[in-house]
Amino acid sequence: MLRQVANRGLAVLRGAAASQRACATRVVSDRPQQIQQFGVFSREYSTALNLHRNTSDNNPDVPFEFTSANMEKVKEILSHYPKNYKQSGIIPLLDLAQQQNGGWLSINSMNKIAEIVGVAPIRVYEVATFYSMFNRQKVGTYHVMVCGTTPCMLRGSRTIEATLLKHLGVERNEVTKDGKFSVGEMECMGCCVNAPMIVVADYSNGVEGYSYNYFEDLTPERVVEVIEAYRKGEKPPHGTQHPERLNCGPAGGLTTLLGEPKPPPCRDLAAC
Amino acid sequence: MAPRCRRYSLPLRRSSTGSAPRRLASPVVDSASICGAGSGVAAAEGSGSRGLHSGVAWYAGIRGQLYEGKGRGKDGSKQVSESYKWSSGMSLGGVRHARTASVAAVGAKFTANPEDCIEVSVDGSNVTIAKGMTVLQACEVAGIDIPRFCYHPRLSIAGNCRMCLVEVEKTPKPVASCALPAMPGMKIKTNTPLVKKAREGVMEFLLINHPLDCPICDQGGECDLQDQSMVYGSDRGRFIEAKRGVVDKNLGPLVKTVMTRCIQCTRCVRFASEIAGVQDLGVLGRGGAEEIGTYVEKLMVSELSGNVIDVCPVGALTAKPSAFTARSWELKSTESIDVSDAVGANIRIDSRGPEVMRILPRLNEEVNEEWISDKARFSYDGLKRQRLNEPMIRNSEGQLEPVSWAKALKTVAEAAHKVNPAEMAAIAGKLSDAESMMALKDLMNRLGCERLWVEGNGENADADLRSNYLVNTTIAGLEYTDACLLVGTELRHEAPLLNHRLRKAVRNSRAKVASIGPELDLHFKCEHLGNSSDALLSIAQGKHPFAQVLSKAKFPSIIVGSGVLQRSDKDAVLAAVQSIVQQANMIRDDWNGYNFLLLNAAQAAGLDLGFVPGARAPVGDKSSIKFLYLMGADDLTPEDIPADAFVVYQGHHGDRSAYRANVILPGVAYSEKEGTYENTEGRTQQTSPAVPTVGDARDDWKIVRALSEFAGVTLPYDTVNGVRARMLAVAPNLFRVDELEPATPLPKESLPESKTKLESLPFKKVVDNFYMTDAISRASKTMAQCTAAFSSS
Amino acid sequence: MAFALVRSALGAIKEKGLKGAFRAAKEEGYFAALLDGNLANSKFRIDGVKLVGVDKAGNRYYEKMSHVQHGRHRWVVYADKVYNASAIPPEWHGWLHHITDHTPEQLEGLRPSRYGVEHMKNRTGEGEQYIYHAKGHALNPNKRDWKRYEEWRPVE
Amino acid sequence: MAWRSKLSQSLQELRIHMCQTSVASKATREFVVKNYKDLKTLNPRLPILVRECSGIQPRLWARYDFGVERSIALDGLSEPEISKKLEELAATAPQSKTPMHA
Amino acid sequence: MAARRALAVLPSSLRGLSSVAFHPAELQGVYNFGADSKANVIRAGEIGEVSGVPDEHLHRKVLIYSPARVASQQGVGKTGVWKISFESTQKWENPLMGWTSTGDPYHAVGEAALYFDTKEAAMEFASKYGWEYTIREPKQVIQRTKAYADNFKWRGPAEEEG
Repeated sequence: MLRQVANRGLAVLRGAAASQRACATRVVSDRPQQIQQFGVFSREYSTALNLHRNTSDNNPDVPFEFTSANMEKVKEILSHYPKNYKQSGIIPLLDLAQQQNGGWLSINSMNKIAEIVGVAPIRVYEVATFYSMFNRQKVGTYHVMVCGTTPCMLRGSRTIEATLLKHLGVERNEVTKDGKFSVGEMECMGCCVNAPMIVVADYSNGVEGYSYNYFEDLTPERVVEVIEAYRKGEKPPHGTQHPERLNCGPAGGLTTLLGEPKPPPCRDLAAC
Repeated sequence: MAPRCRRYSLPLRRSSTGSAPRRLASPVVDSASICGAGSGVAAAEGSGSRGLHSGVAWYAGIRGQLYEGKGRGKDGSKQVSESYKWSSGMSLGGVRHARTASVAAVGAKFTANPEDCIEVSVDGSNVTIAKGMTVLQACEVAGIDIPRFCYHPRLSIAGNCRMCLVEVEKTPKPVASCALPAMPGMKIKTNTPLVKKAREGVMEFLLINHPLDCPICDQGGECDLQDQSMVYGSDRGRFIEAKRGVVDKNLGPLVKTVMTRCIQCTRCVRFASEIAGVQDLGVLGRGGAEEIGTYVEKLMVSELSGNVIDVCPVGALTAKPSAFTARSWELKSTESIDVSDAVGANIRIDSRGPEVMRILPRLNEEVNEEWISDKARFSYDGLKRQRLNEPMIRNSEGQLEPVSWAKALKTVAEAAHKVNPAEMAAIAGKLSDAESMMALKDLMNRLGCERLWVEGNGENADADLRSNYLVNTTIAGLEYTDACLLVGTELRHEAPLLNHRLRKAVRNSRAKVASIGPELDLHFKCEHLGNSSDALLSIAQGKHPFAQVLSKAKFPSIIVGSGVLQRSDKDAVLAAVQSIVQQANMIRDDWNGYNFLLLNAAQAAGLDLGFVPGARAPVGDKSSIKFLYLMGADDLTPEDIPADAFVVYQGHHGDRSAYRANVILPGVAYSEKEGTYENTEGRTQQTSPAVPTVGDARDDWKIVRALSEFAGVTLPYDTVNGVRARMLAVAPNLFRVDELEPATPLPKESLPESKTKLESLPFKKVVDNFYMTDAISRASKTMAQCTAAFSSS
Repeated sequence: MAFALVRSALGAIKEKGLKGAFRAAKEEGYFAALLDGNLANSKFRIDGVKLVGVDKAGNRYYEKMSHVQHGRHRWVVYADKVYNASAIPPEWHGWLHHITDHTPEQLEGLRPSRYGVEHMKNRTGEGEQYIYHAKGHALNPNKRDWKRYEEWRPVE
Repeated sequence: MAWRSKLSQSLQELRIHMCQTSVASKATREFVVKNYKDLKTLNPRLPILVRECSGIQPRLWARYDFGVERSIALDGLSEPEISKKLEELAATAPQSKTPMHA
Repeated sequence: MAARRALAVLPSSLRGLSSVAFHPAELQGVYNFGADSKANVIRAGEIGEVSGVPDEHLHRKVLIYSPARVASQQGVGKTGVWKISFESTQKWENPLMGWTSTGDPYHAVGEAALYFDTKEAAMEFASKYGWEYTIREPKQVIQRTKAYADNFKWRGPAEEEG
């Protein structure tokens, strides 16, 4: 009994230590030494720190401006809301800024949005840190997110992720050397029928060419193919990757409901 | 019924049935007594100096002799109908026609019309509450204390800690009482097993990530989480996973953060955005990773930032200057008054032995609610530095050397007699109490000197009508204004608590505020109309668009800063202000929107006591002064003081003027004396001594009294009650402690016309550095750190 | 003491005769006790005595594991003639009082490195400078000032 | 009314105590409303301290040189009578006491 | 009666003090001052006089107040009591050990012991001992109606610019 407890405690400690190590190594290598030590504070279940640390590509001196085309979109977005409730547009604006900025939000992009909607910057930071879809660190041109929620996990999402990481030679949330790919984790995206699945956010063509595609029914081999296709600049067919499946229908044709279903028992209405 | 401001259902005027003079003493005194020379206090001496048994009898006696005895009953109702102006209807406590449910233990009170009340049942007993109150407030009115973390009476409701769960009949689950409006007939249960179990569950979750560091936590002993875990906490946890750790934030030299202790109640976030008006703090991240922070490295720049320490229910935010110095249970607390500005915030001085360990705010809805400025809270370490602790005389070599009291006083008396009374002057400092000013005024008058003034008021102050130099709207009343013009004042630096009230008005009722004067971010929307008297003139002439805003407003107000007193065209500025007041109809029976904001604690009492130059005093040219008595006055530059003048410095800190002094008489600081102060709205309040004074220092009025004996003009009082009796003969309102004696404005026809012409001068800053304004804060290391940290922003 | 011993020995001889008294003393182990004493053991090196160690002050620590009275198997011979029990450093104190069976050398690794001061024996009575004075005592050269405020001094 | 302009020659300070609302102080209030402007214009440097305190007896206080003070209760007096009393106070200024050292 | 007898043996100087009137108006109905026939009624200041308290402490100035809630805590459990404070500041750091010394025998009494349920009880106690008291009324909290829904309330249309 006592030994069980002790073992359990040790396992917890080991787990914590391991996650700390993982976090520490997750830190992008071009950060200064002083920043690296903060890596250990980040938690395994959080995508990033809830703090801003100046880096060479993300600091208040790196300017951010919406392009004129996007400025039109900003105006369009804000026209949905009353003039004194412009802060309702924070999320769409963050999304727009993220697309324009190559998949992540720099500190100045958030400040710019705060300025546009007329709130204090901290109100924008709150939103950006709350939603895991907003990346506050640099991501690859193709940001690959693996679903890690139960159905996908049961259908092998761990293997998919491991394959991806091994194939790209990166850790989770790390960007490949060529800057093309990064792998992250997402919560359930509602494709449990076709689990396991990934999402590829494509920032290669700015806001206009932005796509956010699901790839479902993956196998380790198929996921590598998808990635390689992206690397070549192709657009692999999104949706289910199962050769015999159409959308979310059953593979290889129907297995049930082959004939006219038996009608429910019903009393003779005419007799009433 | 009295007219009411509908929105808040507060009467704006005292109802006509109940405002007979509040105190009526029985005997009518023989009123023909013309007091002889030097016996202005003859009436007081009779009972006052009896001393020993005098307690209440003395008070009653004085009252009986000086307060009239007529006007009770039939007369009373008549006189009120003829009451010729506004009386302090805005004071929150003086509300009539309100059903107040007051509970001894809680002291919770509310105001509402009887028809706006509903009845709910709390634990089986019925209570009447105002419509729209929450279940938690209903319980509070019933005298039941509901545990809570996120709910704070002065902040918006967040409803995220879930500690205040109660059971309401016919609801399937326990409900968060802070967020649920009470409905008529609701049956609330607060002590059922279900409630206890629910709260225990919440507590267990809260304690999951809360560290067990109470023994080294500064909040230990006065921690809401600690106290509530005594009732709802378990002695062991079921959580075996690793606890989380959170990076501490740097919020500046005042607030220490230990963010791992944070339970995410978000009170500090709400305080920062709703009260302080600095949008710096936020809730970052989500789920288990949620934390409070600033995201970017940023100090919290607010004059009220220290209050987040009080607001925090755990030890996540504690006071940096008093970190690890004392535990709450070893402190002796003394309820006193803050003197760092003219608002007179109610404070509690916590001391250990002879040392002040910290200062906390004390509830007073009418003055400071529950907030105090950072200067009030943290400048106490200045009380321990640079203290004058023995009398000193400048010897023949020009060195100051310690001497006995007798010798020092004798030297001063001799020097005073060597000069012509016309060449004498006395200045009372910013922190002087009314008693010492009274004594000094009497002494100087008896010596023939009429040249007296209080620092900040200047030599030309007009002390005639109280309504001309007070915040007539009252501090609490400023919340109800809907258009306000600031003239020559940096409100945020001059009176942070008043700024907060005005901010409330802007937030709650979208009041429009405009400012003429030095530009400063007041942390709310304020239109800056430039810094010159031209803008003032154009409003006064009705040309400026803001003049329309003011005249359209229901409760317009104007706040004139005391920097105006330093201007050469002071009268013209005030005349322009008067015409704005006139045009916007600011002075009505139910509202007085004219406010003059004083800067220092001593100013109002000084003006009330007539601590101003007498009719035939020489004014202006300082070079003729041969004998200068400085009672804690440090604002004079050495150039202002003639080289051949004999300077007496009586004070508690070796500040600027002490270096110039010929004689130094050590006095006591506000934490060491029982002194009367009047705040800028005219409310009389008293400090209580919390700690002993240092060295050989003496009460200020006692020093003056002793000096009078050496000078051969012995003052006729030798107890503090004696001085107060004398004050009663000069400014009787200073006798009404904790009360506000409203000042009645005179109609414009009764005011003399100004002959000076308005010059096109900018309004000057009066507060260069908020953190260092007086001798105490200038001696404080904490305030020096604040200056260094916040000066850039 | 010695006189009392001689007197009781004479008394025994008188009572039991020389031979009887000698036999009784032997049976009761008196002679063994004489030899067993620390003094004799350490001064004359009778068999089985082991010098365990010498501390910094030169005090020598001995042990004899057989043929000793219980509880008397460890002892110290002080370096000083005028000795004082406080001369024993804490690390040897544990060994000497059977708190531990390890000598300080063996426990070296447990010694805290960041804090702790060198042992010093009690020097009371050895001179003025060794008298203890309370923190605020007038004779304490490092007399602590309890004044909780700092007075102003004119700086010309 | 010539005495009015000479007020600051005999007085150093004038204090008027009264209640904000009471009947007894009504005449004093009237006195202040009617005469303050005149008095102040004629004696711009004379502090005329109008001090209100609920329930207090109306009273006129005059302070002369060297801290000598006199006071007159005003209840029951009419406004012209108060004026008269003030004149009396101004007229009966005590013999200016020379400083003892001069 | 016992109190009377004890008083009789006091030196006349002390007894003389009792003739000084002490008539808190609030107590008029309760005590009949100066009526010797009602000897069992405790006269104001009488307890102090017979208790052998030194003269200088007989007529102490005290403050009767009800301590405010600590601003840093929300619970009201400690409020509502009335205390007698002697406003004693006769304290210093003992020069030998740095502990706090006091020259005031009442210092700890007021701090630790004198709690009352009501103001009247405190006043009665103080007057029995002949202390010269001042009363400071506690400040009350005012409950203002507020609602969770206020956070999401429509704040009205935008103000016109300009």
